[in-house]
Amino acid sequence: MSYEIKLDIFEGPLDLLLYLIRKNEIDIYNIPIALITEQYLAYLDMMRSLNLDLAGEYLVLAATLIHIKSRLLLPPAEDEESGEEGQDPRAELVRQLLEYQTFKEAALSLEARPLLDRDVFSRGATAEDQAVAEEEDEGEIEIGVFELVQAFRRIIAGLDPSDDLVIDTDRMSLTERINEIMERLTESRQLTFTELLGARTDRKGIVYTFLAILELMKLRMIKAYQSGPFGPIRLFLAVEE
Amino acid sequence: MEEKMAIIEAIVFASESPLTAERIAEMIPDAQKRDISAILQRLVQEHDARGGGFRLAEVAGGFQFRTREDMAPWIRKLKATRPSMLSPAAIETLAVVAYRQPLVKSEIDRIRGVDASGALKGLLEKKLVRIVGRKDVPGKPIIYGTTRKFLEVFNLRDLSELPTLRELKDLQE
Amino acid sequence: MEEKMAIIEAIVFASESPLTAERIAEMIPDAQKRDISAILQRLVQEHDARGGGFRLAEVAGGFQFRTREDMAPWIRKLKATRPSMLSPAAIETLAVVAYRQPLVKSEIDRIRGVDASGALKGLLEKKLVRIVGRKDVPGKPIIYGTTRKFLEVFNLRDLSELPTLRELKDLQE
Repeated sequence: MSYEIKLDIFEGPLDLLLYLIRKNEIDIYNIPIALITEQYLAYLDMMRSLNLDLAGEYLVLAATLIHIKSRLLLPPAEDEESGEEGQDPRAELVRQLLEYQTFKEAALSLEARPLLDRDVFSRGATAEDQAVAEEEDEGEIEIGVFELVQAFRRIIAGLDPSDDLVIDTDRMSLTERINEIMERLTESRQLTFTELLGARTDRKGIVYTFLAILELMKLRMIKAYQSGPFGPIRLFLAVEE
Repeated sequence: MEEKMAIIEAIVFASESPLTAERIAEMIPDAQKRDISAILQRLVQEHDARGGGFRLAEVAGGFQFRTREDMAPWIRKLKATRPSMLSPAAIETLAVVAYRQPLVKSEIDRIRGVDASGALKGLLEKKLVRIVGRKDVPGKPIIYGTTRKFLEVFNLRDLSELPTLRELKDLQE
Repeated sequence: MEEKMAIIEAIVFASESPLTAERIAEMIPDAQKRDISAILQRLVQEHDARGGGFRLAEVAGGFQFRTREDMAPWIRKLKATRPSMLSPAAIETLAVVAYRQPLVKSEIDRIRGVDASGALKGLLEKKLVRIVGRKDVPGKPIIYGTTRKFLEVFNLRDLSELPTLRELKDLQE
């Protein structure tokens, strides 16, 4: 059966739907929903019977198809209150299919380009090139933030899980504030809490600044003094340079 | 050949990645970027006119010597190893990123109708896609875009060399 | 240029090591070793006559394209101005500093399981890591953090733009 060959090469429910439309030589702007839904569900059954992993998205689209089918069975909506001229219930699905089809076309045109190391080749690296590369440390690589977070994950994978390793954007915002405070204290030796706040008078700015100061005190990196209740809080580097 | 032209040719030839006129200008003290661009164009023409086994190609905003496309069957014989190919899911995902960048992952998922996590991770590891930043909306999702290596591998001068989505759509009618 | 000559030129150009006429003959079925040797000699002459930045050189019993000897000073400049890259040890150290800052060296050593002195020194020189301050405990250990340049190099507006471990994990699915 040609079915089996096709099954594992669908890139998702939209792909399967496009395949059925093409197979039945259907006009994409006028999809016979009953027919397509029936064939679509038959494919899902077959995939299940073959124990193929069925991504949840396939079921979501099945539900959408059934919903559209039921809406088409109802008499044309007389939505005079909303002023809408009873839109074709298939419209959104058609739009989605057309968009996906365009990107499938884009993928094909990308694939058809002359690819480096498949269709075109650059000069082979010579022994000299390799010598130069080795001189500057073993196998250096160019990196972006993705490589950085991957490296971090690799390292901590081997650590004691009880380590406090929760890293989220809030924590990094706090770190950002800590660095700023240390930079400013290194420049001016002492600062008051108000001076540190500067223009940051929003709630988030105040909270982060306060938390950053607590963290720095805990780390014994700064010292804080207050001349009396409600007096200005003065901050100093714990260790003078 | 004029000396300055030979120097530029040597530098481009020796480089492992495409070189821009700007970078070459940094290496040749008394040269203007404009002159270098003009010389590079003359070199492109000269090599095309020679009709040899390789040509000077304009890729990723720079210049690199590359074999002629029709020489591929012969080079493949030389290189015993098969190049690692991208899966259809990876190419689809790459196409969406290339045309819609900068974009967040949920947008890719929506267009393709499936979760793009695996494909996206593979493209990040292959350095064809990169993290560009975060979007300023609740949850601050990561924004993705294509890399310079994407242009190099797909033999593109820049992104504008890709056919437009409209052109691709017309192709289907 | 004659087709067979272009093919041979392409093969030699793409090869990573010098190629002999015998090796090339294996790749071109209907070619005689003698013809190939003759073509290689003609290619050598043609490139010498062009006087470009590179030539076809006969080395170690084979043929290879190489830059002209007198171009060496320029090639050295090219290699010297390569975009700076990081070793795996440096990336690991930088990752630990970026995500766990502010922290002391002993903490980096503990997390990485090896002494980070060398990597840390390199990162300080590249100005990706800086001394943030000292801790007021015995020994007054130095505390490290990332720099503004780190943000620039990684194209980040601020540290909260760094991807989190959760986000990375979400891509593994």
